[in-house]
This record gives sequence, structure tokens and C-alpha cells, in this order.
Amino acid sequence: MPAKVNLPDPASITEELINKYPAKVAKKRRKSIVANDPDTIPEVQANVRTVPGIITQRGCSYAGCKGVVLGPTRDIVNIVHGPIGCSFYAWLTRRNQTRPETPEHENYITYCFSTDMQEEHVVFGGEKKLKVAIQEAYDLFHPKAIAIFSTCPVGLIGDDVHAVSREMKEKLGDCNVFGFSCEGYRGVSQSAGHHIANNGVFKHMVGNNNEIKPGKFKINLLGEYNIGGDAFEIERLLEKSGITLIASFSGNSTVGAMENAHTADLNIVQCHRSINYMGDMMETKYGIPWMKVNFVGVESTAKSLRKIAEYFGDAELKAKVEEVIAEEMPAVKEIIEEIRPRTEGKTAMLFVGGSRAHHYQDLFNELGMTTLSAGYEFAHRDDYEGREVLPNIKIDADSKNIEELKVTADPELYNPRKSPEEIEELKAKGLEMNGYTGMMKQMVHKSLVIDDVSHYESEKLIEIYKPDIFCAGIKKKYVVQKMGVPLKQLHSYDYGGPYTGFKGAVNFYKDIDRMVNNPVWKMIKAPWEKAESESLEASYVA
Amino acid sequence: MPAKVNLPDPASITEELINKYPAKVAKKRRKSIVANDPDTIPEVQANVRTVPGIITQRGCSYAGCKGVVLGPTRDIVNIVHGPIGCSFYAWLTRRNQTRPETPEHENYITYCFSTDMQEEHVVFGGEKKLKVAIQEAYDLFHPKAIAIFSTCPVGLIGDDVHAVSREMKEKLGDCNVFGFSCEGYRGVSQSAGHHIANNGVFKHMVGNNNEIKPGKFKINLLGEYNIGGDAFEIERLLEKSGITLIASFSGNSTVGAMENAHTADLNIVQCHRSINYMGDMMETKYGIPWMKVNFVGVESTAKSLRKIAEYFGDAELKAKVEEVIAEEMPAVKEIIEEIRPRTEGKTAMLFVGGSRAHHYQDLFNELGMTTLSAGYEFAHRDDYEGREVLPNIKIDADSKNIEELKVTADPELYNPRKSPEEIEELKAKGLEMNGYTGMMKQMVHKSLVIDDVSHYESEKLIEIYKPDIFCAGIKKKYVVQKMGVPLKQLHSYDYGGPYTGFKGAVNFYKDIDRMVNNPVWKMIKAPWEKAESESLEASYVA
Amino acid sequence: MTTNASTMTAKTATQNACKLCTPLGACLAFRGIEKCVPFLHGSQGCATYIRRYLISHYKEPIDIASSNFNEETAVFGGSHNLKLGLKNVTQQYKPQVIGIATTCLSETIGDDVPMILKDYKAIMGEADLPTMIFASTPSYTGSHIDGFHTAVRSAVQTFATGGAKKNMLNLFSGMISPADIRYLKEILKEFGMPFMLLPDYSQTLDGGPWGEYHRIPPGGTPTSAIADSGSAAASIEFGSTLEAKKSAAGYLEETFGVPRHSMPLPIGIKATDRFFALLEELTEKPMPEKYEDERRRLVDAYADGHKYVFGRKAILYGEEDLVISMAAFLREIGVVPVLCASGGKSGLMKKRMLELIPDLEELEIQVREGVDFVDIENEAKVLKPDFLIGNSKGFTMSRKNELQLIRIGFPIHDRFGGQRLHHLGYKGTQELFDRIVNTVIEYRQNSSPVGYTYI
Amino acid sequence: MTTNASTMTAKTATQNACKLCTPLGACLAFRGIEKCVPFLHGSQGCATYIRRYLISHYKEPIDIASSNFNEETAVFGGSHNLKLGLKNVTQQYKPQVIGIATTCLSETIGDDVPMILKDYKAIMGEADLPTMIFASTPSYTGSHIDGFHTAVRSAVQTFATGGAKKNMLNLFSGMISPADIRYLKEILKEFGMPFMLLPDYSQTLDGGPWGEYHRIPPGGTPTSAIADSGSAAASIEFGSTLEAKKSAAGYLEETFGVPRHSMPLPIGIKATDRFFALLEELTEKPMPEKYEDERRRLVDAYADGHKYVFGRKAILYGEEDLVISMAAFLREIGVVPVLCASGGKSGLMKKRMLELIPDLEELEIQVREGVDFVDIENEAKVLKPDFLIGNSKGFTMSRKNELQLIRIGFPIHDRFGGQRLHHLGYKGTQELFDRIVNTVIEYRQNSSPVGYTYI
Repeated sequence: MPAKVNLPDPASITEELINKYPAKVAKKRRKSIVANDPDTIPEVQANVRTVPGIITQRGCSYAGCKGVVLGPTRDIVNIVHGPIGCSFYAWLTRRNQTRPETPEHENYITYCFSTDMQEEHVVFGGEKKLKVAIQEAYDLFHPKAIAIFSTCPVGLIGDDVHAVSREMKEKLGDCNVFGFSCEGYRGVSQSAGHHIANNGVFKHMVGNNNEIKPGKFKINLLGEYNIGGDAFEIERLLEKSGITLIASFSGNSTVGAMENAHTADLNIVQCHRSINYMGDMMETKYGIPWMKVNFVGVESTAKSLRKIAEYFGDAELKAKVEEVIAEEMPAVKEIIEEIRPRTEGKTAMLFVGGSRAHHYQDLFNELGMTTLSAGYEFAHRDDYEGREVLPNIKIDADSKNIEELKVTADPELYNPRKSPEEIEELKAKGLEMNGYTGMMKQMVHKSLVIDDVSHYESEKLIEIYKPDIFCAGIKKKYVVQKMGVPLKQLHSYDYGGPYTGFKGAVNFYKDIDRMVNNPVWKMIKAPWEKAESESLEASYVA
Repeated sequence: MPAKVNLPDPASITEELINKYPAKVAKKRRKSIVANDPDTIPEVQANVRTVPGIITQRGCSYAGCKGVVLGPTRDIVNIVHGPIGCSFYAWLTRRNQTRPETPEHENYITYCFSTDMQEEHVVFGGEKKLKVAIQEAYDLFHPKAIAIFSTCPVGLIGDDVHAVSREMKEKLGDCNVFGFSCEGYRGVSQSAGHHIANNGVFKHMVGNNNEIKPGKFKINLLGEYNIGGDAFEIERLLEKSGITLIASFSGNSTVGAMENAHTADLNIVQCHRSINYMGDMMETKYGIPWMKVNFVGVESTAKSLRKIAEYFGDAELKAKVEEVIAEEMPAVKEIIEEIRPRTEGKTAMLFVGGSRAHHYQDLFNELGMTTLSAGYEFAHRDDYEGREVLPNIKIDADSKNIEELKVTADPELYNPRKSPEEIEELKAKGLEMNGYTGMMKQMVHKSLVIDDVSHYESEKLIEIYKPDIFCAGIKKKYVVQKMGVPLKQLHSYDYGGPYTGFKGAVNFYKDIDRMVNNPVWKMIKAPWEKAESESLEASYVA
Repeated sequence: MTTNASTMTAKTATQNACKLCTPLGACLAFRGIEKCVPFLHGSQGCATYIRRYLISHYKEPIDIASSNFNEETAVFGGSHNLKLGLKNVTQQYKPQVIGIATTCLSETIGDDVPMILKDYKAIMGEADLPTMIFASTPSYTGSHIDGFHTAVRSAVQTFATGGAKKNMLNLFSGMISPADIRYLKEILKEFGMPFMLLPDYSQTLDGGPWGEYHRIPPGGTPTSAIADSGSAAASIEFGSTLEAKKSAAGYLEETFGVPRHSMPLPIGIKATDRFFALLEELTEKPMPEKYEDERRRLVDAYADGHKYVFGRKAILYGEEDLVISMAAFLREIGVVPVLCASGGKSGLMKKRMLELIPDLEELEIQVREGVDFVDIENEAKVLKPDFLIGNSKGFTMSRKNELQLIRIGFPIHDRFGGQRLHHLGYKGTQELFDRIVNTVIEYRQNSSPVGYTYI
Repeated sequence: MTTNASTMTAKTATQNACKLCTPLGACLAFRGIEKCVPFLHGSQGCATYIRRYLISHYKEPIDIASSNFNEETAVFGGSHNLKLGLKNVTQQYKPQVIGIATTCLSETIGDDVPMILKDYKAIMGEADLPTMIFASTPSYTGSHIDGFHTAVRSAVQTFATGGAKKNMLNLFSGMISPADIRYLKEILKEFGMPFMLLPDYSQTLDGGPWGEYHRIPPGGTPTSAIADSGSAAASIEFGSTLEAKKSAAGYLEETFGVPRHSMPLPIGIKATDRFFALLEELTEKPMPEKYEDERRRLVDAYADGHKYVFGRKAILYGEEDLVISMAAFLREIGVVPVLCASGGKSGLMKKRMLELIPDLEELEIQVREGVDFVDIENEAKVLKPDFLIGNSKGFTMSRKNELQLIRIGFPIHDRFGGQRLHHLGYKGTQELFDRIVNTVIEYRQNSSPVGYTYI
């Protein structure tokens, strides 16, 4: 991917970004700000604690566990054990959608359950209140499962949510109750929460139901949370191609499907960061390989469908997939040809998620736009540099505090779907089997990769690069826009989406066109328009 | 009906109302302001021209013809021949409803057709444009009928709408086209327009279809325009009682029904003023007697149903009517018993319409409220004093200018439904056969009757009497309310209604309760609260 | 009901008109002069209908007197009725001014009103009489907006005197809402320059209850101020299609050499910037900080809200000047006004719009004068806009075609508080922008099966 | 989905809470102090969630720093992290003030923040440091409104000094919208008396784009003004359930003898009259004509609109003070607030409401503290109100039960411009009244088969 624009010297920019920090902070931040070289990927410091007082976009472990992973499953009652805020703030704030089979089917996503912990519980313990809350939720809904999430005070006051869960599960009989120790201070970001969530889902749900569902090509979709209906578009394409989706983790998902997930023959992984644990554990225990895919971007979508067909090696399936792609492409072509002249040569920055900052570059490429700088909020080194670096990642205190499940092959259910030789063959054909090459390989030379970009740094970046669009979350949105640069939310998509698959790409093209070509920005005097500082623009616009 | 309040001396009030007028005007107005005596009804000057410069509520002949009488018939295309304003201002401004048989059936009420006369037509004549407009409307809708309404300039420039109508009727073949010379300057008020409209409807529609429809007790409903759904409630009661409604003049009406109206055996008249012409003409030509009824007020409604049954003299019908009344009453009783303690002893004024100022007194009586003063906007002496005065009414220039149709018995279709003896018998039983006793008989002693009350006089009245509610049209609404007195619109009912029948009475009770007991009025300082003038209140509150 | 409406092209007759009649506009303008009673020379029905109509929007008492023609008057002329009417109005209301407008009736019979008035004054003795303004407003020429401007010009013609220049501005603000007038007056006051705004019905048509007895509601432009308008430093006149020869400012320029600054109604940031720039120039004072703040918040709101509205399609209708300025504002926020329609027929609409929207034709924006609601509805079926913007008269079409309607301008008789809507300046634009954004959001939220709670 | 929800009574757990957590309120109040950065002592997640939440309403950047606890901090105490955090914030943002609030985490482990701050100042040398305000806001006691008041009281405790009385008023206006704050400031300015309004986030949370580079958005109550509050002539404090011992005005009265005038939020004519009467008394000046005018128009609108709203039933929810004042306003216009609900639990709500609505019990108005949206929805099914009034959190319930929702207060995240809504004074009441009337009209028009065009 050649750059459409001449990029400025990343070294001097790095200096500018950190020179206001105290020496210690600067030293630390320097390791997370790296000039990219797609050929010899440099090391990026990632998944380390944000320094106190540095304003970050990162959330907490509870957010990753309850908000991201468990949130989208519609038939689990999620009870947040703690003061009211944590539950309130995670109440429908992510736009993950779900589609109950009928309006009468369970959907607890619109609810916000909390033990609403009061001072007396902090002093005398909250287990009793938690038990009553579980009983109440059960009496009210008779749900299939109830999950308990611990907030900061819970661990400290000694409440044992796991013991309470076991006790209540036994008492209720027909309801799966399990807890998560996802207190907000655990781990460096929401990533810790994803890991905790994966462990819990694997332990308490996967494998509970051995029923073999019909279908020739059975897969699970991992790490897709159905923001703005993304999963619906993927489901549509899979169904159209004749591929059976056993379970989703966890967009538009149900307890029942997850319990049956181990009967699938392939796990496809959309968000590597949040769910690779699950892929690994299912491979070890049940022999199901996992494969990285990407349904963001038209080319990537087509490629992902083809890879699935390649995995199953079935001629009929391959033909069907080609037919689907041929059917879907004309509508996309028509739109992109209209829009691209207006977006060609423009520039973008992405600081978001643990995969999104990578995936969305495909869509910007399709629009002829160059990514000047990108980084993740909560990813690890492997998400930047590729899984090859995994053995070299230092285990620090924060990582050690997250339980690592000991998984072994299931004596009865372990059944390797592919032999090691077959896996190697598939890899040779370009399938990322049990692997992921990371974001940096795809980014241009001299682009800047920044992990956990701070509030301060992102403002500086805009000042220096003047990108045409900035992608992040709502917390950055208004500060960026006050500088005259449109911000596309890639967490909740503003109100937009879906952006996956063919239809999603069209939505994204249109949204970006609307944003970068909007006359509104011309009315905003950006700081550099008043400041005297020399403009860098000339040096990097093609 | 005994007064619940002590009324002040009407003579001194009359003086106060007129003492600011020039002598000539005062002299004229004095004849229209009369202290009532229900036993020896005094003469009221009515249906005389409003003096230029005196602001009246009255409308024009066009308003009465197009707006009131022809407006509610849903399948006539009404084309207004003139500049745009007249058509625009009559476009859905009355809240007459209609209920097409299906959504696909014609309903032209929502349309506003105009020849949009321009200067060139005033100079060179507009007949040609009118013909094209008729042709266009015909091509567009193929309606059963097209009616043409003349506005002020039409007569003056010599356009002959009748000749044009005849020509186009012949040309189109299957469409009844007829015109009305209802120029705004004709007659003293909209009343002239009613007369013109009645003549046209009688000439051009009634009698066109001799088909005998099924039904044992067949009637027409005259002078009910379905404001706020009033006619729907009456229709409901008639149907429930087993009475067949052949045609309505003209609420919720159709061309077809009117053409067939002469096959009914009784005309019941709600608004005497606007339609008594039609009753008389149908009696003369076809032998159908007419009878005054009143469906406003619970007692009046029950009485009206009983009178219809009495007219037909059928035992089964009488029983059915009693059954209906017995069924409907409990719901009304429940409401009035709740509300009446809050309205008892309060006072009202009504200056509206040509019948409404009379009819609505029944509802106020039911609320325990006294009518202090009332008058009509466009009525004639008979509406005040009763039809006995008809032979004594002087014919003035304005009346002479309205055509009086010469009607004789139809050689084939004349068939007197009742013999003169039977009519007398019915009258003896209290049925107002071919007659109307007027408003004043029902009003208390010393109440003030005022015809065509002026803007100035109504403000004075409020100052003097401080009524609890004032009933008029929207043109008075805001001036009255600025004085701290609620105004109930009895033309368009604000957004309320229906007020007829049993259900309508309940609506009215509730609306009046809401209005007279609303805390809002306490926030408004009325003029007399600042003025030093002695309050009359003490002298007339019981 | 099935019709062939959609196949219809050029029509002779008008269905569902998108304009009102000339005398209505004159009556409205007269209500903006202090102690003035409007008087229609014609049938009483005209006064009744126009009162009824204005009241449905303003929800205020609106007294309009009439010479109340009868058949004889129609034949023999209205001189007697007019004089009698003027006398009675004077006696009852003690007005300082009577604003007389003609109707199609008196114009058709050719009454010479100036002559009648001269005669009347001669008989009555001019000293005790109210001043009489006369506007010729036959309803068969032009529409309500023409009547409005004619009355304003007549008022100035009647009162304005020349003389030594005064440090004072005239603002002829056109047919805008009482809330808009109040806001304009506040702006002028903040600039600290004396001014005359005509017509000012901000209080007469949006006032309080009557603690004292008012035959004529308080408020309105004082006649002494109108008299001064001839010696003002400059006139600002809003309106894109209003020509100098028909306008009050045009008269003052021609007669007394008061420079006329004509500009579109200030809707949107660019147009409002232009208005403030003009005020800065004429008053030689900088924009007060208060409006800088309003502007900043508005720009910020544009940035925050752009994603909801950009690329949406709207159909816009109403008076030509309002439509032109609204269209420019919509383009500023990225909305495409696919059809800009008016019942008015100045012949200037497209030309003026091209000045404000140079890519008008590229965007395939249709500009249509002299259309009615049937035309607009037919276009709506083809153009499939996201929403309609205009007065209450579009409701039936909006309901039938399931299109949202954003109510602006006049008349608004199916919502409460039409007289309190702002359209002009940064404040009015902010209000319009918020309403448009929320209309889009509401529709999106309601029509979504998900029913987003964060938008 | 079928539930037994409607049969449920007293619950232990909270579903769909009708309150937010304590530190959020403190952060909001801190944003109303000039050059102040809010700082949460706890996990980074708290700052992130609260930022995210406030932003969804205000649509402005909201920076909140955090001491960013990890597991070791949670075990060994947050002293090191707090100091490090304060240092870094100071270096990056150069604030004049840092507003520190605790969270459930730091409170549970019992960090002694005042001691840590003392220590920090000793190490760093007080001269170059920003002033630090400290508010103890454990999220397991009270709700966001308590955090708000705690932070305001702390600010005054930190800055206020006594001394010779000054001709100046304090106004503690509570948790109101930026637009409300602007309007209050305008009123005080018109009265011509110097004042200190705290907290003033009218600009920090509703500002313009940044033409210059702002690390901390401009605006907010100057600390010098807060310092003067101890020598003010009087304090006005809005809030019905806010007790003197927990309030800023209470502190000033107790410590410096500044008389505290406590009154409900001025919503509705009566309550606003009371506010203006107090201003007249304290400033010894009459109500400016401008507000007389606003009041007149409002009374007029009440008269014009009463028929639409009188007798309607509403369910009202939100912060206790807002609910109490809104309920009194609704009674004033004839609406019956059949249920007045709050997640707050002052224990004072019913008592205060009885003072404003003496016939509360006769009207069978339910007053409920400490409820959640499931409770409210269950009541809605029984009470069948005509509409709901409250924040965006009622949307799901409104949609499910086909009830219209009139959005007021905080948070509003499914409509645009929540920060620009007025609630207070004659102007705010006018806006609320118009919105309520139009909600009723719109529903009536849309649900009528006729679709009236005149209403």
C-alpha cells in the first residue's frame, strides 16, 4: 500500500508530543510512540498502565467484562454488584443490537440490574444483598443464566461472588449462575475484563450442550459484538453462502448457542484482541482451529468468505461464495465510484479499540485515504506486531493478576478438525490459521503508531497533521471537532452502521463522504489558523 | 327555568352599552338589545345590516353558502370563482367532519379549488378561465357534481356562473354542474348565503333520484353540519333506535343521498335558521312535514328521539327509543353528578350562530348554570321570537335581493305524509311540527338578548356582568380571555366535540368544568380589578 | 380516492393555494403601527375571514374594521360607507392612525379612495382626525406579501419627513415573527444606536393580558419614529425579491436620499454575519460580545449536529423571501432543499437564489414560483424528501405522504406558540437547527426497531 | 417477553436506576469553576464512564483526570498515585484549581485524602500549586445530586473568606442547564447588582469552537468571586431538599453570617414571582420591564393554552428538587402529576411538595423517593398518564407503553441541544409550557382519524 501523501518525519513529531511531559513520563511514553516500518516491524510498548493524571480513553476491567463481552448476550441477566454508577453507565451505552426470535423471547439487554450497594454493605458485607438480588431476578424472569459482576469495592470488602453464585445456582436448580471478579482496578484496561470474561464464558457455558445441530459448514463467529448491527450483516452473508453459524461471541448471541459452540468445526475471529483466548482454549480442549478474518472492508469481506470456503475445501461452497460476492459487488462499486473522487488523497487517524484501528484502515484504503497515524486503546503488542511476538512479551504484575485457565484436551470431546499438516497447507494458502499478523504490516512507512494515545497527545497530533478525519470514541469527539476536524466514532458509530460486509461498506463510504466534505468545518477556525506556527501541510499533501 | 342568580337591571345596562355610539348608531343598536320576558316575548331587531366601522362577528354570503352549507358534502368539487383569499380562508377552517365509505371513496373537503382570479380577468372577464377550471377538475376527479361559488368581483364584472354551469354540465354529460350567486356583498350576513345555498341544493339536487331505499322509519336530518363529529353521534343514536337516515343537510353528506332525500317521510331540523327554507320547500313540493328537534343537551336529545317515535306512532319504535335512552343515561348521570357541584350557580353568555346560542343553553342548564345574556350572529326575528312572528317581519332591500323560489306541489311525487289533522294532533302532543318557538321563551326574565353584538358591546358586557364563561367564535376568543374570562368556541368547538347526544353532553360538561374551574384565570388581572368602578358582582350572585 | 393528480402539468385553476390574499398582508403591517386600526374597504366578510385567519396564528385579538358593502354600495360606490365607517371607528377606538386597504370589491368598482379621504377630511376638519394611511391592495394582484410591503411603503409615504440627518437607523424587517422582531430590537439596542423598526407587531400580536382596558393593544412603531425615518442615516431592508420601487426603503432613498441597504432575511450564519457586518459598518461599533457568544455556540452546534442532517433532502415552501433565505441556510448545514416553492410570483426567485447558492443547478434544486400544494405534493412523491419545511398548510400533505413537517413562518395554526418561534439571526438559526436535527433524530429513533437511547 | 414485574413490590436490588453516582455530580460542579480540572481518586474506569456520560448530554469535551488505581494501590493505598496524578495534571494543564472527588474504591480502602494533600503540598511547596478542592463522594452514599452539592460546598469552604460586607449576592443555582445559568446571569445583570453564581458551567459545558488552543475550556466561576462569597450581602440557594448543613449557602451563613435564602427552583409563574420578589427585596430595585413583559406573555400563553393541558395526567421523574418544582408548575397549569418519582432519598420530598401543593393528597398524587424505572413503569401501567416528563432514561418505558416523553433535565442523550433547554424563570416556563402544549396537540393530531389542521 503506497502512501498517497508524503509523511513528515516521525521522529521530530514524537519529540513534540512528549516534550511537555515530566522526564519519567516522557521516557515511558516514548516507547509507545513508534514510527512504522512495515518491513521490519518495530516494537511497540503496549498494555502497560496509564500514568495517573494522564487522561486516557481507556476503560476498566468491569467495562471490558460486562460492557463488552457479556453485555450483548440477550438471555443472561447481568447483575452488577456494587454502587449504582457502574451499572448505570453501562446501561445501553454501547449500541450492540440483538434480535430475539420473537418479541416474546427474552431480551434483558434493555435492563440495568444492580445491587445498588449502600454504605452498610461496604461496612458489613454485601453477599446477603447479592443473594436476595439473584433470587429476585430469578423470581421475576426465570432466566437461563444470571451473571454477577464485581465492581471495585467488592473484592476489597471480601464479598465472594463465586461462592455466592455456586450457592444460588444450586439453590435455583434450573439457572446457571456465575460470577466475574472484574473489579475496575484489575489489569491495565478493559482488556483485562475481556480475558476475565472469556475465562468465565469458557468455564461456565461452552460445552454444556452436546447436541449436534444440522449444517454442513458449521462455524462460530468470535469477537464480533454487533455494534450498529454489524453482526446482522455478517450473518446475512454467511447464511446466503450456506454456512451455518452455531454461536456468536457475543453479538446477537444466546446462552444456548454458546453452550453448543464446541460442536462447530471452525472459529472465525473478528476482534483478535478481545477473544483470542477463546479461540486458543477451544482449540486445545475441542480441537477446533481458529482463523483470523475481517468483515470490515469490501475486499476483506470477500477474502474472508473465500477463506472460510477454502478451509472447508468444498467446491460447491467455493462456487456459492463466488456467486454471493458477484451478486453483492455491483451495488458497492456504484457507490464507491461516485464517492471516491471526493475522498481520494484525504487523510485519517484512528485511535480506537483493540482491533478497530486496524480493520477500518481497509475501508479508508478503499476510499483512497491514507492513515497517517493509528493506535489502539487497550491492545497488546501482538495486535500491533503480530502473534509472532507473543513469546517475547514480558509478563508484568498486571497481567499476572488475571487468571490464566489451565485447559487440556477434553477426553471425550477433543476432535482435531484439521491435522497439523492440513493447517500448514491452509496457512500456505494465506489463511491466518491460529494466527494474526497485526496492524503495522498494513500501515505505510513513516506512519506513526501510538498506543494508548493520551488526550494531550491527540490534540497535538491534530495540530501537527491536520488530518481530514479522526476516528476515536465519544470522549474525544467534541475536543477534536472543536479543532475543526470531524471525528468518526468507531466505538458506537455515532448513530450509524452497520459497517461490516458489503452493505456496511456502503454505509461507511457515505458517512465518511458526508463528514470530510461537510462545509461546517470551514466555519470553525482551528487553533493553527490563528497561531503563527508554520504549517506542515505543504510537506505532506501529495 | 328559574334564574339561579339575581340579574341586574337590563335597562341601565343597555344604556351603558350604547352611550359611546353616535346618536344614529345608538338608536339603531337599541332595537337589537332587548330585556327578555319569556311570557310576553318582546320584539328584537335582527337580520339588519351591521353599520360600517362597527366590528362584527358576522361573515358574508359566500361564507354561508360555500363555507357552511355546501362545504360539508364530501363528493362535490367546490370551485370558488374569484381571487385566492376567499377559497383559502374557507379551506378546512370549519371543523366539519366526514366519513367516506372507504378510504378510496371521494373526499374533496380537504381540497381548496379556486380560479385564482387575476387582474386580467377582472378587466376582460373570467368566464373562460372558469370553464377551463371546471374542465380540469372534471378531468382530474370525474366527480358526481361540481359547484361554483361567486365572490365579490364576479357579479360586478358580469360573469354568468349559471350560464357557464349549464354549458359545462351539458358538455361533461355525467357531472352535475351548478352555480351560486353568493357574492360577499349580498344580504346582511352569512344567512343570505344559507338561503342561496338551500335554493341551489333544492333546485339542482333534491329529487334527482326516485329510488325507494329500504327502512321503516325514514327521515332526513336538516341543519346539522357535523362540526367536531356532532352528526356522527346523532347518526349513532338514530341507527341504534332503528330509524333510517336518508340524507343529511349537510354534515357527513353525499350528493347521492341528497338527490334521494324526497323519499323520506320526515325532516327533522336541528338548525332552524340555516335550513328552514329546505323544510318548507320539501313540504310544499313533496308533502314531507318537518319538525324542530334539538340534539344538544341530554334532555333535549331524549325528547327529540321520543318526538320522532311519536311522529311515526309506532309502538315498537317507541319502546326501542326508550330502551336506547335507558341505556345511554347512566353514563351521563355519573359524570354530571360529579361535575355539577363545581358548575352550579355559575353564569354564561352566548353570542353565536343562528341556533347555537339557543341550543347550548340546554347544556348550561344541565350544569346548573344561568345564561345572563345571549344573541345570535346572523339569525332572524323568528329564531328569537318564534315562527309566529314571520308574517310580521318587514321585507327590506337586503332580503329582497335574495331569490325566493316559487315551489309548488310536484304533480307526481307530492304525497302528504300526514293529514292536517294528524299534524295538529302531533302539535298538541308538543311536537314542533313545521314550527319553532325560538330562543327567548327559554331564557330567564331580565336576561339580555342582543342581536349581532358588536366587538365593543361584548367587551362592555364582560366588564359589567363578569360571566364565568363566554361562548362565541375564535374572533372573540382572545379578547375575552385577555379579560380573564374563558371563551368556549361554539363555532368550531376549539378542538373539542362532539357535543350532541349523550356522549357529546359528557364531552361538553367536562370541557366547561375544565374551563370555568381553571386556576389560570386567577393569574389574569381583569380590567375591573384595577379599575375603581363599583363591582356589580354582589348584586347578581345568588 | 384515486386521482390523476400526479400526471397533471400546467393548470389553470389553483388547488390548495400556497399564498394568501393581498389585503391580509396590509392588515398585518398596519397592526405594527402604534394606535392604528386596520380598515378594509369592501365586504364585511373580508374583515371577518382575515381576522379569523390571523387570529388562528397569533392567538391575539385582531380587530379589523370594514366599510361593509351591500348591493347598493357595490353598484353605486363605497364613498358613503367608507366615510361612515371611518367616523364610527374613530368614535369607538380613538385611534391615532387608521390603515385603510382596499379589497377586490372596491377595486373592481373603481372607488377612488384618496379622493374620498380628501373629501372626508374636508368635511370633518383635519385637526381631530386620526391620520389615514391608504394602501391599494386588490386581492387579484400579487399575494399577502405584496399587501404587506405596500402598506409599509404607504405608512412611510404618509408620515416620513425629510430634514437634517439624524443618528438613527431604519429597519424594515419584513413579514417575520413577533419573537424575531423582539430579537432584532434587542440587537439594535445592544449596538446602542437609535432605530426605527417598521412594522413592529411584537407586542400587538404577542402581548399579555389586559390589566387595563385596551381598545387598541399597546405597542407598535410610533408614528413620530416613522416621521423621522426620512432623516435617518440609512435603511436596512430585509427581502430578496422586494424591489426598491415597491419598498419603503426605496421610497426613502428616492425621496430623501436615505441610503437603502437591502439584504436577504438573516437566516444562517453567513447571512447573519452579513447583517452584523452591516450593523458594525453603519454604527461604527463592534459586534457585542453577547452575539459573538451566540455565534460561537451556533458554530459548535453545527459541528456537533452535522452528521444528522448532512445530505438530507427537504422541500421548502412559503413566501419567496423566507424560502430563499431558508434555502441558503439549509445549504450551509448540508441539507439539500430539493424543491423551493412559493405561491408568490416575483419572477426573481431563481436569480436571487443563484446568488446565494451558486451550485443550485448542479444540485438539481428546483425553484418554483406560483405553485400550489398539489404541485408540491406531486413533486414530493417524485423527490422523496426526508422532511418538509413550511407553514401549517403542508400538514395534510405531510400526513398523507408520511413526511415530517417542520413548521416555520406563517400561518401556524396546528401548533401552539407560532408567534414565539425565532427564525432570524444566530438565535433564530440555532432554534431552527436544533429543531431540524431533532426532527431527524426523532424520526430515526421512532422508525428504528432498536429504538436507540443514545444518539 | 413476559414478566411478573407488575406484581412486584418492595425490591432489594435496583433495576433501571433513576439516579447516577455521587462523583459524577461532583465532577459536573467542578466544571463550573474557572480553570478547574476535575480529578477522581479511584480507578480510571470511573473517570472514563463519567466523562462518557456527561459528554453524551453536553456534547462538549469533558476532561476528568484519575489517580488510576491498580491492584497494588487498592491494597496499599492511593497516596502515591494521587500525588503523581496531581503532578502530571498540573504539568499538562496548568490549572488554577483541581477538584478532587473520591470514589467508592478510595473510600472503601479509607484513603485520607486531606492528609495526602497536606503531605503533597508540603513536598511540592504550596506557592506554585493549583488550589485543591476536596469532596468526599463515595458512590455508595447518596446520588449524583449529593455529589454536586458536596463539591459546591467544598469549593466555598476552600475559597471563601470573611471580611467587610460587600454589595453583592451569591446565587447557588443547583444542577441546572447551561442555558438556565445564562438566563439567571442575565437577570442578575439586569438588576444591576454584582453577584457570584456557583457553579457556572454555562460556557465550559456549552461553548464554541476553539479558535485558540484551550487546555481547559474558558468560563466558570472565578475563584476570586468565590472568595468574596463570604462577604456577600446574601445568598440565594435553589433546592427544596437541600439542607443548610449540607449546602454552600448554609456554610456561609454559619461561618460568615451571610443570610441564606433557600427556595425551590423557580419553575412556573408563582415560583418565579417568588424569585423576583426576593431579588427586588435584596437589590431594592423593581423587576426590570423586560421580565414584566416575559411574565405577561407567559400569563397570556397560559390562558391561550389551558384547554389543551388542563386535567391531563403526567408522570414526573428525576432529581428530587427538579421534580418538586416541576410538579408545582404542572399544578399551576392544571396538569396532575399523578406520580412524582425520584431515585434520590432525602426523606423530604413529600413534605416539601405539600408546601407547594396543599391538595396533594386530595388529588391522589403519589410521591415516591428511591424508586427505579421499573417501579415507575409499573405505576404507569396503572395510572395511565397522558405523558411522561423527565430525562432520556424514560425513553424505553415511553416507547414500550406508547407514552409521549417530554425531555427535561439531565441526562438527555437521545435528542440534540439538551444543554440549551430552559427550565427556569418566565422564559424557561414559557418554553416548558409550549413544549407540553405542543406534545398534547401533536398526539391529538396524529392519533385523530381526521387530522385537524386548525387546533
